[in-house]
This record gives sequence, C-alpha cells and structure tokens, in this order.
Amino acid sequence: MFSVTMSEVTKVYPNGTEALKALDLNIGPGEHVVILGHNGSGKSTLFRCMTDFENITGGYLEIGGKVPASFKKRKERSTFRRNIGLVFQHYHLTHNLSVLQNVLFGALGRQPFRKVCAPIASSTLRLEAMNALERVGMESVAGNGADELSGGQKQRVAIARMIMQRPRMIMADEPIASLDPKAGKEIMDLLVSICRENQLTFISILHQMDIALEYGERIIGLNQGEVLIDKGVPHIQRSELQKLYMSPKEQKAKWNEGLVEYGV
Amino acid sequence: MFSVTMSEVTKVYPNGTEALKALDLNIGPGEHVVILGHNGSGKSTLFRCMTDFENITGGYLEIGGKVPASFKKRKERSTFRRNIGLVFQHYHLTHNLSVLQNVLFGALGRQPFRKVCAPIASSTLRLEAMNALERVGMESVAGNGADELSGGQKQRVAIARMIMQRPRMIMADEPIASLDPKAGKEIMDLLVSICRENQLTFISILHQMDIALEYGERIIGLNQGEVLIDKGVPHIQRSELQKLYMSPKEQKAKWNEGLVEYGV
Amino acid sequence: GGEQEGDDQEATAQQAESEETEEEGDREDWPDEIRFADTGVEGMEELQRQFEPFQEELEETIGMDIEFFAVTDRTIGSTAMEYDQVDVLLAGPSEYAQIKSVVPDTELLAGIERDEYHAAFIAHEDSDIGTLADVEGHSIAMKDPGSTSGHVGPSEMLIDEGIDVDEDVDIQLLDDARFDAFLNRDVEVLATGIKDYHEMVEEHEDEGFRIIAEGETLPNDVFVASPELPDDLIENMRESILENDEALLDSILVTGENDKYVEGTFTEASDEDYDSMRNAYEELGLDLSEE
Amino acid sequence: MPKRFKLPSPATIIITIGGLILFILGLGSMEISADRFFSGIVNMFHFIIGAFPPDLERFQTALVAMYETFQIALVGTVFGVFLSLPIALLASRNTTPHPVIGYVAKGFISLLRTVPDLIWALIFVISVGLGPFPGMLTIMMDTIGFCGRFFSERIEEMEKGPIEAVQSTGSNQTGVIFGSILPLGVPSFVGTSLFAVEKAIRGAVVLGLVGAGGIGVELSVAMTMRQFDEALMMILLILVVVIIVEQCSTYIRKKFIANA
Amino acid sequence: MPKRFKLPSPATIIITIGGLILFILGLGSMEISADRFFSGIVNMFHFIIGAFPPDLERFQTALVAMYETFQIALVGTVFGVFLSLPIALLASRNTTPHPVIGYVAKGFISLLRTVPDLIWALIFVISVGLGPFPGMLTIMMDTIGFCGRFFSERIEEMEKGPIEAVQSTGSNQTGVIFGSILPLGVPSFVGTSLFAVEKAIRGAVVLGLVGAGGIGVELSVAMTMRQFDEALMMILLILVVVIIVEQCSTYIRKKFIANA
Ligand SMILES: Nc1ncnc2c1ncn2[C@@H]1O[C@H](COP(=O)(O)OP(=O)(O)OP(=O)(O)O)[C@@H](O)[C@H]1O
Ligand SMILES: Nc1ncnc2c1ncn2[C@@H]1O[C@H](COP(=O)(O)OP(=O)(O)OP(=O)(O)O)[C@@H](O)[C@H]1O
Ligand SMILES: [Mg+2]
Ligand SMILES: [Mg+2]
Repeated sequence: MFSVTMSEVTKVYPNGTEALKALDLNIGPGEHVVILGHNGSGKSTLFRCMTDFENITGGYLEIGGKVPASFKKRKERSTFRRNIGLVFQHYHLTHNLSVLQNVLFGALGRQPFRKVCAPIASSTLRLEAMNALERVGMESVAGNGADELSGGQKQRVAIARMIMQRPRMIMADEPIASLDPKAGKEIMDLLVSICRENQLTFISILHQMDIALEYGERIIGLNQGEVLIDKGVPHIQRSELQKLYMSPKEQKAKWNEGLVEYGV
Repeated sequence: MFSVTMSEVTKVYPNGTEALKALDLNIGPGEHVVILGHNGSGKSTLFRCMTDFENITGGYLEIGGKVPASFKKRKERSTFRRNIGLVFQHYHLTHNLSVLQNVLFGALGRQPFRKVCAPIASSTLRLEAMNALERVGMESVAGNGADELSGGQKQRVAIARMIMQRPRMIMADEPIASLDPKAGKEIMDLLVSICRENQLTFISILHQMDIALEYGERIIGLNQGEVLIDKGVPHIQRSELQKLYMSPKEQKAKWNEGLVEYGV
Repeated sequence: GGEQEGDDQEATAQQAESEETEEEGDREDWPDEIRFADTGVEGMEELQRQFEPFQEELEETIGMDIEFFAVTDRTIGSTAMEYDQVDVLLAGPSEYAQIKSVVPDTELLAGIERDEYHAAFIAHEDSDIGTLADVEGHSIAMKDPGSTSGHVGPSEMLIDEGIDVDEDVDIQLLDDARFDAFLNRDVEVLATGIKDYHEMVEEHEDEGFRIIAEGETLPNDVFVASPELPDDLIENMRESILENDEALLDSILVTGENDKYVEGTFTEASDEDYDSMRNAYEELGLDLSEE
Repeated sequence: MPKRFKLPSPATIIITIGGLILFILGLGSMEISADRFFSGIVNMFHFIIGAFPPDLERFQTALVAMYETFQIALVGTVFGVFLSLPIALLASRNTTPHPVIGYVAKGFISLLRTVPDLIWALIFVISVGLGPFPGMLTIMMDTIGFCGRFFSERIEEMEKGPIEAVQSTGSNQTGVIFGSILPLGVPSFVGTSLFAVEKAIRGAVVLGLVGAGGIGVELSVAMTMRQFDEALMMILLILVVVIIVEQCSTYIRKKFIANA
Repeated sequence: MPKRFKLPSPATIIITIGGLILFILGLGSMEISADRFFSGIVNMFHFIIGAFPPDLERFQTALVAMYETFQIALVGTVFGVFLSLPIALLASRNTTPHPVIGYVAKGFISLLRTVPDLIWALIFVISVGLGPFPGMLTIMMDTIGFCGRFFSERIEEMEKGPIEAVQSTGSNQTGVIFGSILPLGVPSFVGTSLFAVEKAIRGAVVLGLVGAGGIGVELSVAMTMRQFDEALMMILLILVVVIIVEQCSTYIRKKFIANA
C-alpha cells in the first residue's frame, strides 16, 4: 500500500505561474482522499508532479517509498509509474487506434508491446481488456476507433485502460466530469470497490461536493496552490467547503483566517 | 429570436453507429432548453448536426429559418454559424496562441481577420475581449498561452470566446463539466442572463440534474438517439429523469412505456 | 541580322553618343555589353570558377563590357543562344555542333587549339584486350552524354571500327564515377580524353594501364557569336581576339589549373572542322538538324 | 463484434500485394551480397580517409560562393513558401473550395515537382536570360513543389477541433485560415520552409546551370577534378550552414510547439 | 498584464534581422525585373509548345527504364525508411535517451543529407562496384537524410497527452514508441515515406552514375541531345508515376487520420 509524503513542495511553471506553493501533505496507505479546489487551484499540477510528468521546483515528494525527483534511469521511472493508475483529466486516448487496443495498452507496464498488440494479443489479455471495458459499460464499442466515441465514452475507456494497468494506487483527475449522473456513481463505486478489494490508496480530484463527501474518507481542499482544508469527511461541514471556491478577493481576505481556522 | 424545427432527423455515422433516430423536436424562440441524456445518447451529435458540422443522414432540420442541409455556399454557412454561439464539449482552443487571441477570434464572424489580430486589434475590440474574459473570471490570464491553462480555465475561455461572438442563440455542450461548483453556477447565471438580456434562445447539454432543473425552462431527455422526455421543468419529477440513465437492458424494457408516458 | 535593330536606332544612337569617347563611330547598333557564357567545356572547369582574369582580359581586348556567365550545362548554352539570351559562347566541339544546328547563322570567332585533345580507350595492362576490335562484348565506361572526348568522340571510333554501340558493347555513362568503376574493374575499358589518362597514371603509378586505341585529334574549342550581333561587331571581335591571343591564353592559365591549354594557341576556326563531329552525332543516331 | 477487425478493402489489398511484389522483384534484381559489401568497406575507408584533411586553400572562395548561394536560395524559398501556402490551401481536402480545384492544385504541385531542375532552368533562361534571377525562379518552383505538398499534407492531418471552433464563430475562410490553420501549422510550416532553404543550398548546382555560380559549381568542379580534399572542405562548409539553418528551425519551432 | 506581449528574446531578434538583411541583399543582387520576365514569356511558350506533342517513339524503352528505376527506388526507400525510424527516435528531443545522443543523431542525419549523391555514388561504386546495388544504397542514404529529419520533426511536434498516457502505465520505451508515437505519427510517416519513393524516382539520375541505368539516364540523354519532345514524354511518364504514388499515399494516410 502506497503512502505519500510531501513537504514544502512548490511548482512554478516556466511562464511564472506558481501552481503549488510550499505544500505539506501526508497521505497514509489505503486512504481514500478526495481533492477539491477551484479551477486553477493546482489539483492537476499536483497529480502531474506526483507522477513525475512535471518536475517539482522545490521541496520533497515521496510516493510509495520512491522519490520521483531522484530518478536517474528511465527504468526506475517506468517501474514507479506502473504502480500508479493515473486517469488524466483529458483522457488522452490514442485516437487512431481502436478502443480495445487503447485498453490493452494499459498492460504495457507488465507486458512487452508485442503481447498487448490487439491482433496478436493472447486471449487471456484480450479477455481481461474486454472485462475492464465491461466494468465501465463500454464492451459494445470495443472495436470502434477511439475517435468515434462521445466525450463520456472516452472518459470511461480511459478508466478501463487504467484498470487494465492493475495499479497499486489510483489517482483519478476528475474521473466523472463528463459522465452522466448514473454512470458517474457507477464509476465511483467501481473505483472504490477496486481500491477496497485490493487495498489500494485512492486519490481523486472532483468538483462534485456530494460525490466527494459520499465516496471520500478525507477531503483535501486546495486554494491557489495551498492546502486550505484537510479533514476527515465526518468532521466536515458543507459551509467550510464553500470557502474553497471564493473569488480571489474574498480568498485574500479570508486567507489568514482560513489558515487559523483549518490548520494545515 | 431563433427557433428550431426538426422532423425525423437521423444521423448514422460512417462506422454504422445510429446516433440519432428519427428525432422530432421543436424549440420556440427565446426558450431555455436543457438536454439531458446518458453518455452516447446523441446530445453532442445533435448539436453538431444543428450547426452543420455533421450532415444529417435523414429528415428535416431548420434553425432560425435556415436549413443547414441546403447550404450551397460557404458564405451561407458562415452567416448561419455566426448567429449561433456554440460551446464545444472539448473547448477546442487554438493551443499555441494566447488566451486573449483565442477570445478575440470569437469576433471573426463580424470582423475581418486583421481587425481581430491581437497585436493590431482596435482597443474597442480588445476591451470587449477583456470584458468577456472578466465575465468568466479569466482576465488575469489573458496573456498566457492557451496551453498553459487548467482544464476549467480552458472551458471558461471557450465560453468567453463564444460571448465575444455576440450570438443570437446559444448552444452550450456541457459548459460547466470541468468547472468548480461555484464557477459552474456563476457561468450558468452568466449564460442565462446574457440570454435574458438579449432575448436569445438557449440550449444547453448538462449532466447535473440540479443545475438543469434550476436553470432550464424545459428539459429534453435523450436516450439512445431518441427523445424520451420533453417537458416543462415545473411538470417534471426527478424520478422521471432517472429513467434516462438506465442501462441498455432496462431501457429496452421501458422503451414503449416511455413513449406512451411522455409523448413526443 | 542587324536589320531588326533599326527600329530602336534612335534610342541606341543617343546612348552610344554619350558613351562614345575613344572608339570609332558607326557603333550605334552595338549592345551596351556582351553577354558571354562559358558552357563548361571539358577540361576547362577551372575557368568556371576563376573567370575574372579572363573576363578582364577579354573586356580589354574587345573594348566592351562583358557579363560573364559560367554555365554548367551544354543544353542551356545552346538554348540561351537560340533564344537570344547570350551573345558569345565558349563552346566545346560537341556543343558547337549542337548550336550550329539550332542557330544556323551562328558565327565562329576563334578556336582554341589545345595540345593533346583526343579520345583514348584504356584497359588494364593484364587484360587481354589489345585492340579496339577486342573491345566487342565488353563494358566501357564513358563520361556524360554529349561529352566530346568522353562520349561522342569514342563512340565514333567504335562505329568506325564496325562495332554496334547499342548491341556489341555495354556503354555506361558514369561521369565522374568512370575512373573508380574502371579501377575497380567493374568495367574492362575506359574511354575518355587522353589527358584523363595521364592524370590517372600519375595518380595510380603502381597499376598498369594500356592504351588500346587513340582517336584523331578532336576539333578545337571555339568562341561562337550570336547572329543577332551586328556583323561589324563580330568582325571586330574576331580580329581582336586573334590579335591578343597570347594575353588571353595567359589569363586562362593564370588560374593555375588549366594546364590543358598550356601548349594551346588561338586559331581561326571554320565550320568544316566540325563536320566530323556532326558526322559522329549522325552515326550515333542523334538527329541534330531537326529544329 | 469489434468492428475494426473487418477485412481490408480491395484497394488496400491491391496496394499491399502490388507493393510487396515490386519490392521483392526489386530486391532480387539487386545482386545484393554482404560479401560484396564487406570486401568493399576497406576500399571505402581508403577513399574517405584519402580526402582528409580537408584542403583549406580555397576556403575563402568557397565562403564567398556559399554566401552567394545562400542569398539566392533564401530569396527563392521565401517567394516559394509564400506562393506555396495559398496553393496548399487550395489543394488540401479540408480547405479546398471545391474538390475539383483540390485535384487540379494537387496535380499542379506534382507537376512542378516532376519537371526537372534542368528544364526549369532552360525555361527561365529562355524568358529572363542568364544569371541569379532564373536561378531564383528555379528554386522557387522547386520550393512550391516541395512545400506545397508538405504544407497540404500537414493541413489535412490537422486536428479538426480548433478549426471547427473558429468556423463556428461564423468566420469567413480567411479568418479560419489565419485564425486556426496557420497557427496550428506554424511549427511544421517553419520546419518545412527552413528545410526548403537548406535543400536549395544543397541543390545549388542548379545555380551553375544558369550561370549564377555559387557553391554548387565550386563543389562539382572540385569533384570533376577529383580534388576530394577540397570537396570535403566544401561539404563540411555546407554541413555547417545546414546545421545552422536547422538550429534556427528548431529554435523557431520550439516557440510554437504546445508545451514544448 | 498579458504576459505574452513581452519583448522577443535576443536570439529571436538576431535571427529575424539577420534573415531580413540577407533576404534584402539577395533580392538586390538578383536584377529582378518583371519587364525581363514578361518580354521573355513569348519565347518561353514557344519553347514549351515546341516540345509538343511528346515523342512516343521510345516510349517502350522509357517504360522499361521507369520500371527498373521504380524497383530500385522502392527497395532503397524501404530500407531507408526502416533505418530512419530508429535514428529519428534517437534524434528527437522527446524520445532521445540522452540529449547528447540526440545531437549526434541529428548531426548524422544532416551529414547524410549534405553529402551529395555523386559522392555517395562514388563511395558505393568503390565499395560494392557498379549496378543497382550501389544505386539502392545511395537512395537509402538519401532517404535516411530526408526521412530521418522529417520523422524526427513530426515526433517532436506530437501532442504529449497520449504519449504521457502510455508512459503512465509504466510502459518501457518500446511500448511508448509502438503504442503511441508510431500510431500517432503514421499518417505523416506514410506521407513522408511515399514522398521519398517519389523523390528517389525523380532523382534517379544517380542510378546512371553507378551504371544502373533507369529513367534518369534516359531523360538526361534526351535533354542533352535537345530532344525535348522525347524528354516531355518521359516527364509525363514520371508525372503519372508520381501521381499514382501520391494517390496511394493519400489513400493510406486517410485510413489513419482521425475522423477523416
Ligand atoms: N503547462 C502550464 N504552463 C503554465 N501554467 C500552467 C500550465 N498548466 C497549468 N498552469 C497553471 O497552473 C495553475 C494550476 O493549474 P492546474 O491545471 O493544476 O489547475 P486545476 O486545479 O487542475 O484546475 P481545474 O479544476 O480547472 O482542472 C493554473 O493557474 C494554470 O493556469
Ligand atoms: N465521429 C464519430 N464516428 C462514429 N461514431 C460516433 C462519432 N462520434 C460519436 N459517435 C457515436 O455516436 C453516439 C452519440 O455520440 P454523442 O457524442 O452524440 O454522445 P453524447 O450524448 O454527447 O455523449 P456524452 O454525454 O458522453 O458526451 C455514441 O454512440 C458515439 O459512440
Ligand atoms: Mg485540472
Ligand atoms: Mg457529448
């Protein structure tokens, strides 16, 4: 089970945007954490830094005992990533391949390319991929091109791909933003049950407060690249969450107050 | 004020997917309609057909007195589109240009290119663009590259671009899917107030039922490319809406019942 | 034909008047400058890139401004003259034959006779090819199509020997690769200018070569004038070139590499000298007179 | 059920099999032998080493020639690129005003490319005389043939989203082109254009054809006179210019590649 | 406040101004005159019309030569393309194992491109002798120089999303390449490769240099002998082949372009 340790993590993009400001954060093994925050608060950046798609510009970050910033070899990085099931906010399917092929690629971390290549993949693997597609309700479009899907269908396929990866920790960036309400709940159920079964740490970014409170055990609220809320769900009031989304001016005014009130 | 008339509209994609099945639909001038439906129910396809980005494969479709299928010249099509403010599900910003430039391009329907080119655009137009950005809360990133934004920020910029278009009808495909709850409400307020002020017809696709019931005057529920619900909001019960999202099997079973119950 | 210039006589006259300071009168139909092109005569490649001394000397000799163009393709040279885009050409024999066929009124100014200018057939010493007749059935490396000493000349020799160049031998036009192909023994015979042979011997002293046949001396390289130039200008140029032959020759040699002309001289040229060339073209089945 | 795993269409089968047969026949006619190859490798090194060290005696002349060539190549490609863009827009499936115009434009581009340099040189010498001008025109034609093709290919490959977004504003075609197609294509267009400059420099022998001199003539004379050490010097000089142009290309493209 | 409207960097300014000056100087040296151009246009038409009708007498010979050329060109480019791919992957900024390797690979590709055909031909004649084999090798070198560059440019331009998605599965580099870079690049790679075939056919004069014959030699002989009507016939023949190859390219690419 993976745990996450961050201290003073900062991320400044080349254009000068400070996306993360001295973030301190600890996530224990097996926790189910939901990250909330206004648009541009740094949620996706945090995920990208955690999976080493962006370099942190300061601080210390450790996941599952590994320190991404210290990776020297490609191999270390890929082994590390293999264990983390990341769902991207924008799905990122390879659009001129079939849906099934995209899902099969989820296994690339544990199988060489030739084994996951749709026309020659072993039937075990194909079955596993079809199974993943079935779990997200997409088995009927397995043969379609990835560019022939609706927005929500793409998102589900991306999740199936992540399932195929058999990760040891799941990080999902707005996994249900484009899903219809029923599908959204089903997918959240699915993710949570996978995490329960396999005792995985589960971090998700969400904008739906109901869902967050329903599925999360702990809420982390980001605001302008800083942690504003960090509490177990039972102790949270909805009104607190509202503060996360205040306009910049209001945020400024409430900032110190927020710090005092919710601690870090 | 634009009205929409559709009869027996069908859309079959080249790969054989029947996305729309003999759709009959009328939307009156100035109506505020929300379209709901499960993933892959044909909502985006409907929008793409209405704006002539996809050809319908059968039936009759008329918007604001124009019949897209009959357009012969490019000019006709662009004049038609100029009046419809379309927000795409995937935003579609031109990623290697600045945010301001992307928004200025919203005016391309009424201004020639050289007038909307950021470095030489008139200050009136620039002000208008900055104003649009301000309305969606994005004025502070006007100079950033469009690829340097978070998901929600991109969506807001796409809406600013649409506002810049000064449309006579607004069609928004999941305009708030990636927005945080507060921003989502603000943007819906904004869109509705723009439509009220200018007496525009407003059609939006949403997955959030609460928002749909709060902002819509009439709900159209799509299911498998067919209209399953079409009712004024006051007459709608939440339980009816749930039926929209049933699994294929359940849908099949309830199909005739649905037709009988809600009419077309 | 100077007739067609009659129309602009007035304009040119005015122009000439202002320029006319030292020279005799009667030049109103002369152009402002002579467009001179060197068509990349074989063995004179160096002139292609170091033409300034020669250009200056020629300007002095003729007493007119000269615009010099080094053209690397023979077809361009003849076509430029055909369409009156060039006034004087320095051409090899093969090019001259071509130009004469497309611009029949073209005038010869002077020839440059050079030492040792003929084609030769060369074989490796240890090969059993001894005479030209033995070449039959073998492969021959030649230069590029249309080359005087490296294609047309040797082909004529073969034809004279009674060899069918299409059937009996395998001719490969290899241009610069001809030496390496020969040294490699990919081809048994090399047909090229005799100067090339000397160079090759120098470069590969340890290998033995045998000349199996040498052709007759090839016609001279020539200065050719466009018929569009006034007759008196042509005559004037012809005279001054022959008068200043030594200085001109020196200006070519000054570049240091044109040793092919070391023993050369400027001579008068006449069209008949090139009949053999035309003959060769004809025998090669290439119709020169069609245009 | 997976729909994509259907039989390939007859056209695909024909192209594939035809291509394969031609390839195999070609391979057979090639008299390839590793033996031939390796036995020759010694010769090859002998030749290459023979050209070292490069002969620097005529370096200055070469430098001047290089400079002349570069100028003409630059002017020719600039004009060529500016003409290529509209032609490519006419030719591309997704921007052509009419499919027939598209085919005509594509055919025209192919024609420009197919006509050999020598013939362009002839044509322009006939119409404008000898010198750099016809050389420039020839380079321009080459560039249109090349850039027209690659621009159009890039335009056809472009993601539709941002283009549709601009179209949906009711923009006219000019707006669509300048507002989405050009910005999206810039990295590729810059790369292709600067490659065309480089190509023009490397192919500068054409300037020799029309009497405009330049490095091409220098190099080909050095080769003819078998002064391989001098030729090597020029090749290295050209290589330096090529790499500089390439660096500019990389630099400019980087500014436009998303997230680069 | 809009951050993008900052002053361009010194490098940008230098490149821009330098390029402009060279362009203007070049333009000045060109003695361009529309007058010269138009006055000559009649001549030009006279010349072009003179070549009509194309001379079909040697059509069969040309056809055979064309076929030979096509075979060799095909084999040479196929090998070239297969070698280009790994080299391009080594050269591209976003796939290279190490920046230094990237620079070396880029330099190597540039070198292959800079060395003129004639020299490749010489080198291969020396090492493997005359015939189609050295011709094929020369074409292969050309192809690597060309495709290596364009493949690598395309790879650098690729959208990062799908690549990152495959990386995030923990895939090794092979998986990333085959699972995202190649599929995403296919349309472009196919276009470039088939262009290389076409280029090899058009530039097939090199086959003459190594004694492999082919259409290039035929055409250049026809030109030298001023048989323009025969040359025209061959150009038209080449054009037909070029267009066929282009059609194949369009057809194959279409299958891979998203939503096409
Ligand atoms: N590639 C980039 N370059 C520069 N700035 C960036 C880049 N990506 C994001 N940013 C900026 O960093 C900040 C945080 O972005 P991030 O994507 O992490 O937000 P987020 O919390 O995921 O928002 P959303 O809910 O809209 O997805 C924003 O201000 C954004 O503009
Ligand atoms: N380009 C395409 N080619 C083929 N089929 C397509 C294409 N785009 C969409 N489809 C199919 O058409 C159906 C309707 O898609 P559409 O995008 O309209 O759904 P939607 O209602 O917008 O769904 P979502 O809520 O997920 O956005 C789906 O089954 C989808 O797979
Ligand atoms: Mg985000
Ligand atoms: Mg949709």
